[in-house]
Amino acid sequence: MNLDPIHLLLQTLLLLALAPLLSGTIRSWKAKLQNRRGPRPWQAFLDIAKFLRKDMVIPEHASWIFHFAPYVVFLSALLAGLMVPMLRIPAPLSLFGGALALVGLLALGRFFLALGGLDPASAFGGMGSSREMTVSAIAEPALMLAIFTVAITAGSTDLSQMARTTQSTAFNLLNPAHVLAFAAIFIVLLAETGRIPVDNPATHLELTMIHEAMLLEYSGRYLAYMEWGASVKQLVLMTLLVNVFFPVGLAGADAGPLALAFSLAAYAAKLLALCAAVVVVETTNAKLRLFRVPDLLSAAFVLAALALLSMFLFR
Amino acid sequence: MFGILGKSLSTGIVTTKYPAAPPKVSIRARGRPEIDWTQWKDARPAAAACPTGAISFQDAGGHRTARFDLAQCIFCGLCADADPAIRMTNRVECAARDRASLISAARYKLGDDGAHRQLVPGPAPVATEPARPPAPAVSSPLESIGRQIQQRSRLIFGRSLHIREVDAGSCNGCEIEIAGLNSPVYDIERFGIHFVASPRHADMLLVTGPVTRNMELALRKTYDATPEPRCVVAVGACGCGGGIFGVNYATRGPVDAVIPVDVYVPGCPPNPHALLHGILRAIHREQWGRI
Amino acid sequence: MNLDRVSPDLRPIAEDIARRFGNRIDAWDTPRPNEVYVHASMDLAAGFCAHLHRRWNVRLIAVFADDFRNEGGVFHLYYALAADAAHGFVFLRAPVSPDTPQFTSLANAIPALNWQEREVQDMFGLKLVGHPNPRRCALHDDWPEVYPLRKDFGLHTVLPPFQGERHKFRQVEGEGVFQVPVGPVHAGIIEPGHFLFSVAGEPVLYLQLRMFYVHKGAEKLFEHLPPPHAVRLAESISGDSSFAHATAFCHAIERAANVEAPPRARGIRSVCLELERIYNHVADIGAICTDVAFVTAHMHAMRLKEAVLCACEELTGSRLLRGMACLGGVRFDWDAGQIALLRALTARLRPEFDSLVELIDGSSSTRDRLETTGILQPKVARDLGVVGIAGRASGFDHDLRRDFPHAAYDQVKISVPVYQAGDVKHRLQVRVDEVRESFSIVEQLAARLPAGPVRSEIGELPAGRVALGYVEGWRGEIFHWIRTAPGNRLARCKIKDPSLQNWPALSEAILGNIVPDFPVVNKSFNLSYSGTDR
Amino acid sequence: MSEFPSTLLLLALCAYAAGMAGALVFRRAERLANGIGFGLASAGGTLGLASFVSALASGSCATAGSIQLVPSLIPFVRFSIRADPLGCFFGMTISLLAVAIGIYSIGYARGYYGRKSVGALAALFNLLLLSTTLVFLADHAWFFLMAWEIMALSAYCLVSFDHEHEESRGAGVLFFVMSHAGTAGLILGFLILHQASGTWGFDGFASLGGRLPASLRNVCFLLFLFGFGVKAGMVPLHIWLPAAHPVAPSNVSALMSGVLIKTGIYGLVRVSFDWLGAPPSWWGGAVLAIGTISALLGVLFALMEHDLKRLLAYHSIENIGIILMGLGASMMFLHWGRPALAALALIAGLYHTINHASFKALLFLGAGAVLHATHTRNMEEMGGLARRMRWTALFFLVGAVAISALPPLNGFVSEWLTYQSLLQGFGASSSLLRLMLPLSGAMLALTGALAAACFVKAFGITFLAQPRSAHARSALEAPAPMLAGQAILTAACVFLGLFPMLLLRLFDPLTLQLTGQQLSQQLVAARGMAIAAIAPQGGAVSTLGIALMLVCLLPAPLAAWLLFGRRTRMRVGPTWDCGLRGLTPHMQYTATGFSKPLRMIFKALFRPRREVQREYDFSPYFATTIRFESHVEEPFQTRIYRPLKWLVLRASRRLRALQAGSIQAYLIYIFVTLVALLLVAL
Repeated sequence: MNLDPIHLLLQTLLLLALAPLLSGTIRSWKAKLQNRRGPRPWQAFLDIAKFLRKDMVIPEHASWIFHFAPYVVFLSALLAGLMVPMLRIPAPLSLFGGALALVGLLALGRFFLALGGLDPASAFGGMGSSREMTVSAIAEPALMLAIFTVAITAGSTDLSQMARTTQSTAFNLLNPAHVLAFAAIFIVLLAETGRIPVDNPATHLELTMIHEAMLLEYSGRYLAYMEWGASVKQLVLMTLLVNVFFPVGLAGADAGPLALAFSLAAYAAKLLALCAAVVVVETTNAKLRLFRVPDLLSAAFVLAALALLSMFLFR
Repeated sequence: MFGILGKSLSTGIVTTKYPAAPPKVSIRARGRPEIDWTQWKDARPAAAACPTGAISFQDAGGHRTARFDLAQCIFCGLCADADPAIRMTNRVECAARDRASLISAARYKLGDDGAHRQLVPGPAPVATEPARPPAPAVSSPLESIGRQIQQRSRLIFGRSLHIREVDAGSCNGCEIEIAGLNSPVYDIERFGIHFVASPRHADMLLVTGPVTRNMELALRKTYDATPEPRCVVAVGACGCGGGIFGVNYATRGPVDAVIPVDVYVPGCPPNPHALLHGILRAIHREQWGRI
Repeated sequence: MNLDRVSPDLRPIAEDIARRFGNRIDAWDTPRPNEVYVHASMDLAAGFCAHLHRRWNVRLIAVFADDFRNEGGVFHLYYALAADAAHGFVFLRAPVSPDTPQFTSLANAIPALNWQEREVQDMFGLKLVGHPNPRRCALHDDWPEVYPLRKDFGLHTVLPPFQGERHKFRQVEGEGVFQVPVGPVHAGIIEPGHFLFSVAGEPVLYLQLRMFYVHKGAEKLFEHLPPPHAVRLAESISGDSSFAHATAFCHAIERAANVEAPPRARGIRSVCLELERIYNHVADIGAICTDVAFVTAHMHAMRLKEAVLCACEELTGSRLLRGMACLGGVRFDWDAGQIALLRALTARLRPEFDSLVELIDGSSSTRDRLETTGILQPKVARDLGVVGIAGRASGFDHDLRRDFPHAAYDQVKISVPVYQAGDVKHRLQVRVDEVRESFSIVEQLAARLPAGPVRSEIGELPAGRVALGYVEGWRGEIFHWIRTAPGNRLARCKIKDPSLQNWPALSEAILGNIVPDFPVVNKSFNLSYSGTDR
Repeated sequence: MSEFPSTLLLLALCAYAAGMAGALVFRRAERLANGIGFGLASAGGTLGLASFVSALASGSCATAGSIQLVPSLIPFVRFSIRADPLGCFFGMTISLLAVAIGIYSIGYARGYYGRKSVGALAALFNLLLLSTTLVFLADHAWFFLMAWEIMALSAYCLVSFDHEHEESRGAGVLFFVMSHAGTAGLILGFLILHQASGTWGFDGFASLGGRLPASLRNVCFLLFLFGFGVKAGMVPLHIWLPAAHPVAPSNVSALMSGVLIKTGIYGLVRVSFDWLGAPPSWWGGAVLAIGTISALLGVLFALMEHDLKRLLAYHSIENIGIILMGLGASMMFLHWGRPALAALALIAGLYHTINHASFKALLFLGAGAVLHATHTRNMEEMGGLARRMRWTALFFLVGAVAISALPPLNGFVSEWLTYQSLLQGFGASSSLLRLMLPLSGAMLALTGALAAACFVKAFGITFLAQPRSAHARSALEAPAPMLAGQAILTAACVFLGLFPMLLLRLFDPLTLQLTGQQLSQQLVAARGMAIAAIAPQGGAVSTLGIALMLVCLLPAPLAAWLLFGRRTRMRVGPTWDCGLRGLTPHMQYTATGFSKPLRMIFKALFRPRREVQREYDFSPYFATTIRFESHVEEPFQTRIYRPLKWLVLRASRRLRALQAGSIQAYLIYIFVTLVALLLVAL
């Protein structure tokens, strides 16, 4: 297993740095569309730094799970991010696991997040956990099926290999299977990152929350890890979407600094475009009723199944 | 979808420039009253007209200590109607760090008819009100209100602040204006300030209302649930000084009777600019021109 | 008995009462043509109310007590009834002896009285007989045994720290059922109140409300303030209805003093009431959108609300219209510039508001959230006596502005929106219709505001007078009932905010809905906590 | 088979037998019976484990010969065993569990002192171990069936061990009936095989498939599928499983869920790979479909449970489904002539078999410890146990993470292999059936996610938050032997998860035997650190790497902390109660509540009925009591079995008329039968 420690370190830092920036950008752009100046894009950093400096209040009923969960949530998201090619193919930890391990790691984080929500014995945390596990349970098959479509084309579940395959055949970008799978994952992205129309990241109503309800008891450092982990997870899913489906500009293994710079520029541009899409969806939609969310996600599943079918038909 | 985006884009950004620009307040707005202390002939009509006791006086030994407590003032202007020496201004930024600085007072020599004869120069004794018992220490052994904590909070909250609003008995007037801070016009988020759902996430408690007996425990528990360092801003005449309700069988009066308060924001209810000013003052940012 | 003073509309009812209950009535009092007091004994109440309701569709709007022991040696219990069609009020006054301080509950027959009767029990120590749930309500369970509204209880009594029991909520039986406690400190920027959901997952099986967290002793405080100061207190009954409450209070005083505000003042009052209605309705429309996370509409609504508040500041010196109301009229007259501003405001806001409504109507995802959510069935609304917006959305066709014209509402044309569906969508629709109606009223009044003074002088109040002041606030009907005392003071001020009887309807409307829909249902009612708790 | 493993094997069998005998002999002395019975079970397991692992590792099992255990006195029957690779693999599985559960039981059985015969429990337990091991090793049809029946009988006795409970008796009867219906299928199947081969020995059945006519082969397959399917608990033959497993003592539940149902898998592999060979594609399709449905329905029903052990029992159905998915895919690939893929899918299925054995047994042992401490299986009365039973909670959590197929534990590894085989299989054929593969992969994803939801519930409601009952409040940690047993299985889960490359080598003789391929070289990548999909560039996963990286990345959050918040402190405060006077245990999520959203989403399946009754005296607005009830439907129970039961009862009432009791009538029956047989023969 050839680990490139510099590459590994760089991607870790990039993940940690870019993730809050991305959340901040979405928040800032949303504010602009709401006719206000809004926070600056790097506000999320300042928030995390602030939480790291704050003391913590631990709920009395909580067990060791409560202390354990933030680390698992944070680290699993980070590790998943190291399996996705960000600037360079292959990703630093390509061999540690591909798409399946990525989904598995995100699920691991979610598992502990949900336990962390249940631990303090508050009804809100349980509410968040219950909803989160429900939504993710119906989001996961759609995500998997959509990934399968690409994986089958590439003959590999290795994300780097998938990106390489997509890159080598420009035609694939307009392949109907590809487009449908992209749409499916985009819907899953909205659900998994707690965006409108599934969850409202800006809500202050404890009864309607999903993601934040599980964090209600967390404070200080743990909260920072949780929030940071959530933003890394969002970045990972978005990177998956832009770099596996549109690996334009992604540098090769032996790329020089120039190619890497170009790769970074292309990556940033693609991410911003995706952010814009998320912002538009969030601005123009209301949140769905909780029991309409499965309809949305089963639509994603059907899209992914159609992608598969179209592969069957067009090959 | 395009309709929504079109409307948003055509409306543009409507956020005020405050605090870089002065607050936009109508000239007719009633802000803090100003008393022309030298020309004030008689405190009695104004004190009688004041519904909350913000204007009061004490006569002793041929002297009168007249006292104006901004914290209790509801900006109704009845005193200005009653006394020409009092004038309502439209100044709304009145937040203060300590309770005493909201009180202004003067000593007069008394005439035979009970009117003032002349102003006695020098600072008047402010603490005419019986000292309130200090707020009981709330659970946390770590809490020591000292310079260290102050500096720590200055370091921490300068760029990011999370607020938990607690209505401890207000009439909902303050809540309307506080909710207005989230509107695109005042947009408190541009300062990196958010309102949050859980006190665990909060750095600041924004407390309104005369604390009712029924909310006393809830307020204490909220304070307790907030991790240190934390600060408390008392909002409104009721929160700062008890307001028109004062202390009675059902209320404990001002917020600082229950938990320690760092900044007082007078007003009934305070103008959103005043609230912004108070919140920014609490995190030492009120002087920053650019945000 | 002399029914001459009774207004012609109300006279048939009065005559019917006289015919039917004549021999059991001790005395009549008609201080004003549309306000009739019938003095009778307690045991008449049930039959009296039932008969008037059946025969004349007269509804019970409030029940309250009055400590009359100093004057007459007894407590008085008042049943206030409104005859909407006859534009008049009928009060039944029944004495309660301090030796047997108890009264019979009508709550089984009229569920709307549930909290009000219990409040009387808590505040006066008059024991309820036959109430299905006669537990503490206004004073929480942990309070000591005190009766704050009795005259022998001092306003400034310092009660010891509360050691009493914790409220025992009803448990829903069944496996897997649990409770979700919310409040009194809520996550949003709203007032304190406690909601206890019994659920077994998402659908709400049962909702229990616990109010009176912000009980501030206002009614007791009224008895200690001179009337001009009391107006300021009335402004603080419910901050979003400052002007409506203050005006209702002024109205009561004016009626007690038999003084009427000058026409210009009445016009200005109406304009202010409508401005209050507009800013609250617009804010609510926005807030309903936030609760379904349609943030764009919320932001536009907040912007419009801000515009109204700024105009209010220009017109009255206070963004929430505080300090404007006063006894005998209003405090500030408006110059031509201000009236022009008022016109400009409506001209500017109308299209903006229309486009906001269009935005909401055009968003299918928002509509989907609002339709069929939180249905309050018209029958339930009737049983619980739901008034105001929620009442009109559930088929209750009433509006004090039309049925009991006050301020300058007799000068304008008013149409009252009424729907039968009773869901969130229609409570929103009532607001939309009312805002449009308010624009029109403001325009009508601004166009022909009569000239003249804005204030009539009110001297010292004569003692022993009773009077009812009423105003249709934006939330619904507001009543202030006063009894005057010697020395320009009040012996009793009973405040009835529409929220008090609308709250229980929320418990019924939420049943079967899922927990995450509660905020939007609650917001569509948007009831006042402070107004309820006082 | 070389001498060393087979000697160990015989010693292991002897240990079980001695354990049984010893427990019976000393049944009056509870402590002694407990120690001897379960101690020897554990010792037997250790010996067996050593034997099977060494046989698999050395590859000697591939050439193992038949061993006659005891001379037979009956014609047709030969008491012979043969430890071939397949048998060794399953033997390894049961031995592993025998070690752990044996130790656990020493602690667990103490709970029965003075109430029940511990000696009988230990004896039956050893008998069960012995007979199940013999099922895996039997080399002769009749011997197999005998062992099979003894296994069923001893299991029946153990299920009904707490026979004073009505529930246990009912479950025992249901188990017994279903089990025998299955055995009937097996006997018929063996008869067909015997007819074709003329022998009862298993060596005569090998690769028999080609010699059977297609229709008979299909019938034979279906009979065995039914027979073994009942034992495996595949849908819709599963209904006995959630009834029987929970009521048995927990150590027995662990054994039953861990290996007993795997005898069905063993039989299916034996029949369809070893004997019937080269299956038509619909066999694979059918097994894959049954597997997918079992997996999905199993987890969905598990989600609805708030009985901890029933929940685990339903998860057994789910995992049997996942195993069947691997087997089904493997059968399809064999048909399509892709033996390497077939081997991969088979490895996936069998790897999941041993994984499921380890984590499910672990979870049942954990449930047993909880039951021991709280005296209830109802999760709604638990809670807060993580603070009171730290170790049990930790072990249960490992099991929960493993069964939810989360990296880096063992459930993830076998599901990863399953996904890989399903995905690569897409290109293996052009038939429309290949669409089934990714779709069942997606269903596997759904299953996995639902399992995670279910175990968040199971762990969260049982171990976290406030205790919901007095029993839970006073719960104490389990005694040391019980913890030791769980620790062994926890270690197994971790080992199987982190070091799959070591274990994969053990599969070589097995896949060589059944598919003719050896994959361990291809499957192990990156110098033994990772396992790779067999296709070139097909992707790899390193659970060991993931685990190591999770630790290596830990400096990232710690550095952030050190950089900013070194001086921060931590204090304990009440859980945020919105300003109330504290939260009560009634104010936290329940198991029912947790899975309510899923119940509503899948309402077409569950047909939930819910009622809210308000009782009142005068006015509906003043309720005196409010009662809530909800039920979900087990569709197979109500749609298939209940009508079936009714039919059977009615038919037997009719047939009772035949049982006249007079000799003449029976003579006439015999006569008629003879005539009929003659006619058939002619």
